[in-house]
Amino acid sequence: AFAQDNATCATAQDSYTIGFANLTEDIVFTQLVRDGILSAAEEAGNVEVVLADNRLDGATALANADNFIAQGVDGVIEFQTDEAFGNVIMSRFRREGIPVIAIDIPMPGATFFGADNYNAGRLAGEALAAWVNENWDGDVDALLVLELPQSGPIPAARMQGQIEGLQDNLTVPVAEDMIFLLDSKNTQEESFQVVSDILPTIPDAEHIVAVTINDGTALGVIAAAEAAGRADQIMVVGQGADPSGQEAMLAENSRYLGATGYFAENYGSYLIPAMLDLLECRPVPPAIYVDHVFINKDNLCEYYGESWPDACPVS
Amino acid sequence: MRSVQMRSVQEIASLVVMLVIIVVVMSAASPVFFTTRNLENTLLDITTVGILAIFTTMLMIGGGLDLSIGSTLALGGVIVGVYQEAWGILPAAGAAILVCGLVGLINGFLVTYVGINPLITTLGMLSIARGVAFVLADGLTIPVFDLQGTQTDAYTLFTQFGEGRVLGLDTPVAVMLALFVLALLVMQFTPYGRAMYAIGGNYQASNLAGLAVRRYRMIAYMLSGLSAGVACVLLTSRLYAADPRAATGMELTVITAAVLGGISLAGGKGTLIGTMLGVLILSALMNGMKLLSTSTDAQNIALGLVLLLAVGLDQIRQRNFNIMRFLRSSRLVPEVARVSPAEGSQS
Amino acid sequence: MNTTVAAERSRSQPLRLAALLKGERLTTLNLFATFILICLIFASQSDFFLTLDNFLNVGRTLGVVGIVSIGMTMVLISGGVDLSVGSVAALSGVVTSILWLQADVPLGLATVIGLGACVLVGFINGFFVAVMRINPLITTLASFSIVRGLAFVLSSGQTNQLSNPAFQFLGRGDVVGIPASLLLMIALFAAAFVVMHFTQFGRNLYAIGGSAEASRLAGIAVRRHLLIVYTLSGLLSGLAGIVIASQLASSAPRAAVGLEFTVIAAVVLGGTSLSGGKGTLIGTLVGVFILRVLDNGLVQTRVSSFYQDVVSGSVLLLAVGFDQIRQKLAAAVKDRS
Amino acid sequence: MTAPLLTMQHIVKSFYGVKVLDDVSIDLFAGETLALLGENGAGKSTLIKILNGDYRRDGGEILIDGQPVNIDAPRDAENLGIRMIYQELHYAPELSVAENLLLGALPRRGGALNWLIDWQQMNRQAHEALALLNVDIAPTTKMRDLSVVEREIIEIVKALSRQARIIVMDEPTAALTPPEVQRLFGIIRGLQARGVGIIYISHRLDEVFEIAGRITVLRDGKHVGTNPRAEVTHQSLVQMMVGRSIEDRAEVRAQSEAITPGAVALEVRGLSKAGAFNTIDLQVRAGEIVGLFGLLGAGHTLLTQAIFGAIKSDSGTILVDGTPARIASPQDGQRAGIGFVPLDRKVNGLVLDMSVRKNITLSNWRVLTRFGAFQRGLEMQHSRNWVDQLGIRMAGGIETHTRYLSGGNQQKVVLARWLEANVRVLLLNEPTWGVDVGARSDIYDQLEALAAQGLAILMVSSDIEEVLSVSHRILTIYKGRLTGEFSQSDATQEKLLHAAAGGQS
Ligand SMILES: Nc1ncnc2c1ncn2[C@@H]1O[C@H](COP(=O)(O)OP(=O)(O)OP(=O)(O)O)[C@@H](O)[C@H]1O
Ligand SMILES: Nc1ncnc2c1ncn2[C@@H]1O[C@H](COP(=O)(O)OP(=O)(O)OP(=O)(O)O)[C@@H](O)[C@H]1O
Ligand SMILES: [Mg+2]
Ligand SMILES: [Mg+2]
Repeated sequence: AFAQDNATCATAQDSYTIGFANLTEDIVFTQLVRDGILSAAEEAGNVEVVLADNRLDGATALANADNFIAQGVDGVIEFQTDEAFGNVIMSRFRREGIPVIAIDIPMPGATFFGADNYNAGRLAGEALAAWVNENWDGDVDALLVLELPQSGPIPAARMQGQIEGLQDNLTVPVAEDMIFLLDSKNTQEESFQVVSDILPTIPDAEHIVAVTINDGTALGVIAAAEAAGRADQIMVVGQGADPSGQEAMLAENSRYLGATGYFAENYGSYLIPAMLDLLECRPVPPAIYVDHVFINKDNLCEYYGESWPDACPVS
Repeated sequence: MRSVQMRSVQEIASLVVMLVIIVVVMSAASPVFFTTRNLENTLLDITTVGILAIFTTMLMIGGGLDLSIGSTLALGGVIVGVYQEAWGILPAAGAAILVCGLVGLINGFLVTYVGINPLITTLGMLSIARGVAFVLADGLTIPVFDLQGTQTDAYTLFTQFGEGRVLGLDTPVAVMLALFVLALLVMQFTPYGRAMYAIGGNYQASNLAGLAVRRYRMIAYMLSGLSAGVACVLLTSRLYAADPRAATGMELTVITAAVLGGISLAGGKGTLIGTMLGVLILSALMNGMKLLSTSTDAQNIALGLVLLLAVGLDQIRQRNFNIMRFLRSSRLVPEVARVSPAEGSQS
Repeated sequence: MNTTVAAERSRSQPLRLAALLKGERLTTLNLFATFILICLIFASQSDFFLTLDNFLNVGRTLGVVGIVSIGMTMVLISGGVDLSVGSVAALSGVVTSILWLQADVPLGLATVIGLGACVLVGFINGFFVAVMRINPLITTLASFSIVRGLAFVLSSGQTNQLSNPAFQFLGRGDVVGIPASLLLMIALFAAAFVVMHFTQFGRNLYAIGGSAEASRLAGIAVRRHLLIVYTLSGLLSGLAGIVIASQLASSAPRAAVGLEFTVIAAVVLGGTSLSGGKGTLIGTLVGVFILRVLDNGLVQTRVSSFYQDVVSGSVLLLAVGFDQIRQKLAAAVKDRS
Repeated sequence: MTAPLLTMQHIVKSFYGVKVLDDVSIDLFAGETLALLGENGAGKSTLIKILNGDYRRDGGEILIDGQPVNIDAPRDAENLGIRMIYQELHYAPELSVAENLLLGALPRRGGALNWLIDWQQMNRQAHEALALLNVDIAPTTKMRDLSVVEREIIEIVKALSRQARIIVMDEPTAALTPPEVQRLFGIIRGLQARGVGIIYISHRLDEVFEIAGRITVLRDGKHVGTNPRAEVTHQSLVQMMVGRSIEDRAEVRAQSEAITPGAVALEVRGLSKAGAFNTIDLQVRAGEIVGLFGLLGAGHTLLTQAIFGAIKSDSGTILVDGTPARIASPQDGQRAGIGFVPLDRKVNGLVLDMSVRKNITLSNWRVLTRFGAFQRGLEMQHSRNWVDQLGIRMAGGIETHTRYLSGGNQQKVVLARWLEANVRVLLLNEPTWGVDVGARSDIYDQLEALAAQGLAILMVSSDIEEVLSVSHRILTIYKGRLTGEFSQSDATQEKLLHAAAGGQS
């Protein structure tokens, strides 16, 4: 069964042009996705990638879609900001018979690829709960939730997963009024600032945990705790496991327990072949999920060994 | 003087030249650039910025400034989204336009009657409107469809704002052009336009000439808000969704286009044609760079450079900046001997 | 010799009241009252607001906006504006970390070069404004865009770790219990205060902002003054960028996004005029405190971040609007005298 | 014979290809006052701005003590001991009077570095400088809080207080009353005695005759001639400047006495504003020109502003044509049929970057529009009419921006605007500030003619000659109260000054 409703299957060509519209070019996660796609395309040999930046904006995504069509792309990998825009964007591609793979945000009629954000979140929450149960006897005084409320449902699902993963597995769930929802605005500084602001209000809390929207935000939390002299009272998990997060996990006495790995850099190696399958009429499942793994300093070498030659002796 | 009339013609001419250069370069670099399809897309894509730019230009000519248009637009969209079921889609759209107008009116009131600086007023409003949009939408993007299937006709009509065609043009493009022509006529031929130039040119003198300066200014702010309302309806209809994040930072794009087109921040100067050329130059540049898969960073850098280049060349053309004079006066070029400073001859 | 005699003679009692009502000193006083009021409100809502811990926290997180606002105050007084401060702050961190991590430049030297890059950007801003006579808003809007782009290009968009205890001292360390960045900020404020109020250079800036023409005709080297002011603003923004990097022990090209608006809001809140020639550093300092405490209190009282935008926008409008109305009243009192 | 203190030789200057100075040469000896005369736009200010390094000359040479010098910027002129009193005011509004006086050269103290400002010294120096002209303004007052006239005085004090070899005064007396002018002349004589050379520009010929040793006349950017004072007469100077002779005011006055004023057009009853003026009662009849004369700060300017609605008054009634008018804003004033020609035409009167046509029609759009749009032809016709009637002259026709008009013509544009707005009452503030003899005579003729057509005119002026020669009736004001009323035939300089200084008439 083909995932594409309408896509008339192109007769096999020597080479293809594939459009990739990125969520934003501003953050590490999406930069890794882009780089992964580019290198996978190079590997495939017969694929040329046309790039666009959706700038976290629906109107821009729509304009980029129109642009792709004008450029006569054969297929599109669409990473955009909200399901609500899916219909209108897909209607364009459907009219042209262009096959689409949607990253992270499902779009009607597109093959879905990506994170299962909720479950990815859960992984981190569960790992954090396990650590707390083991090291702090399951006792948590405060939970800091560094969310990104302006950026819509993807981050929201990640956060919800983390919170529920934690709460469901703690011996004693954190009391509702000791859960602090903080807006990280997706920057390390803002995360530093809000956590700095909240710490004085929980002077007696000795066991503080934080779940965060990405590595940068997690690092902001740790920096704030360090600056307030309360680093040993906090433990943080995050989402992404990008290089800066990995470096932080490896540090001695790290307060960064780990992060759910999205392997953004590997997206390309799934996406490009899948797109070729679509274009050349091979069967493709309607949804491809990334296998998430909670990355911490114990298993880091297994996944990212070559990035950290000092920490990971070649076995 | 003859030279004065020439100035604005020259200014427009140099913008046209700039646009042509960009178009030629981009067409050479990308085969897609100069295709009907791409040009149509680009035109559709600039409608939001274009509509906002028209009214921003009128406001700026009158000596005002509005940083809150992007937020206001988002707020309007959210109102459409949130109240589409309760009020019906068309009344909700009407309400959105009114609310945007009201936001503009409040800006105008604070600037003209309370006397708060426009930058601060609209900066505060930028924050407030965006915040309210997020609160109303609860941070979510709201689909704008006929979910219940009870107002099919109304939704069909609503959809036409964004997707329909009028006189062979996409409706948003047609609306933008219509507003542009209307604004052009207003600025050239009506007392309102004349008042904007007069007030921006010399507020005090206009007041003493008996013009209702405050009322005119307030209207300009209100129109700026209303234009955000119109733009938000077109956009929401086109996207089938309302996003509290919409148009973030768009005020800067709009002001950049206006300034590129020769609008003075001090008011009293500039033309709508210049602004539109500014919008076209920016979008041709951005669209071309997109087609060439240029990174966002490079696009930002190019944007800044083009802005500086345009304004800098204009300065040099007007001989406000003379390199020889600069070198001489910065003592980098030798000069005739000086007489030693005079001894004071007065106690 | 007694210069006040004439003043006494020509100024009647109500006039003096009007002068008091109208004065900048009162704007600052007013602002200070606003600050106290905000503090009282938050203190009544949160038991932790008035704790030493929180004071130190506020002090620690004040530096970035504070340092940049010094330069911005001077730029605004000289009749200009600098929108590029946020981008420049990001640049200093990025350049420093790149040099240190990728080119093996010693961290101290890397920091100096990072600051040097910001000084250069400031100088270029100044060149375009003062020498090419391009509107400062346009100039710095352009460099805002260009420099942010450069920061991304140089860093390839990556966040870089800068874990080095000496480097982190500036952002996190303290001297006899007082945060180092706060001390730095206060020292800079004090220095700038002396410059603005007690030196020819500072008074010239007021004159230039008040009337560039009058200043030029009085033989003041307007161009040089503007060059220096923008360069200084670049340097201070760069320094703020270093404080950020030091606090976070990392540098990111996205650092300090939107900083320009926060800083301008603080400075204008402090009574500095956007049309130049008017303003005080004391006012700016209070403005910086108000904005920081507002954020701090809103987070502590657990107001949702969507409402935070609404509240801070409203406070800005109320504070400035109230001051406007007060000045109008003062003018009315003067008229009645 | 010693070389002249200053020589400017063969100076040439063009703006946008239009030659405004064409081979002009002047010299100035130590201890003399050289008057520079010429119509508006003759190039006087341009010449001295070149001397001050403010404009760059296209050709020619400047020599001081016979040696060529390079003046590229005002700073260079400053270093050479050249001081300017500009026609336009330039000041930093938020700084104190003292700081403005010593702008760019504040006294300093503080050890080896010497970079702290010595405030005491500064205020002392400022105080001394102010005392020089007997000016009663505290050095610590902010410039912003002074009136326009006070600012003008500070501008003069500024130039006088600095060590100078050459002082250039571009219409310094425009804002001054006769006693103040005399004080200024006293200072000028003192400076001459010390060997300072002075270039004096004025449109008031009586002043020129009083103070100047030699007189240079420019016309259309060309040097017409330089003569010792003794060798010229009033008539011959005017002839040199304007190229025609100007009728004697006295004759005009004799004719106009025949006019009998009509009904009361403007009546002011008990108008008060605290600190400005007190229970003012006055009437102006249709066809009448009433002069309002007062010294600095007497309240006459504020009074006209209050009548027009530009400022609020505390109490009192204003009647136009016998009907009470509620006037709280300039719009109200205009609607009531009052026109207002403000003090500073460039700042308050004109939109400088708009055409003559648009400035003329600025206050009266209703009759020019149909269906909300301007009737281009009609507007053109209306504005042309006034250009012809008032003799407004400009190089580029009616679409010229008013920025490029000479002062006199700018003033006529402001007049034309109110006439186009069809007002019943015209309030004039210093209608001939900075206006040359020819244009001034034109303006007087126009005022006479307008009055003859039934306009009521209330004119504030500090030029006592003007008040005496133009008004049918004269009111004096002192400290906010009217102190005297004189018919045209009664009034003399002495009586007016006496009443305006508070003495009972
Ligand atoms: N900056 C300028 N740009 C263009 N034209 C100028 C400029 N300055 C002066 N002019 C023109 O040069 C001519 C001479 O002007 P100037 O100001 O020297 O006259 P003036 O003799 O001082 O007249 P007034 O008695 O009115 O002061 C005028 O035609 C004026 O319009
Ligand atoms: N009522 C009208 N009917 C037809 N054409 C008109 C009318 N009014 C103006 N125009 C034309 O519009 C153009 C611009 O008009 P307008 O004179 O108002 O502006 P402008 O020439 O730019 O003036 P300025 O230089 O003072 O700003 C002119 O070419 C004129 O011929
Ligand atoms: Mg002149
Ligand atoms: Mg002159």
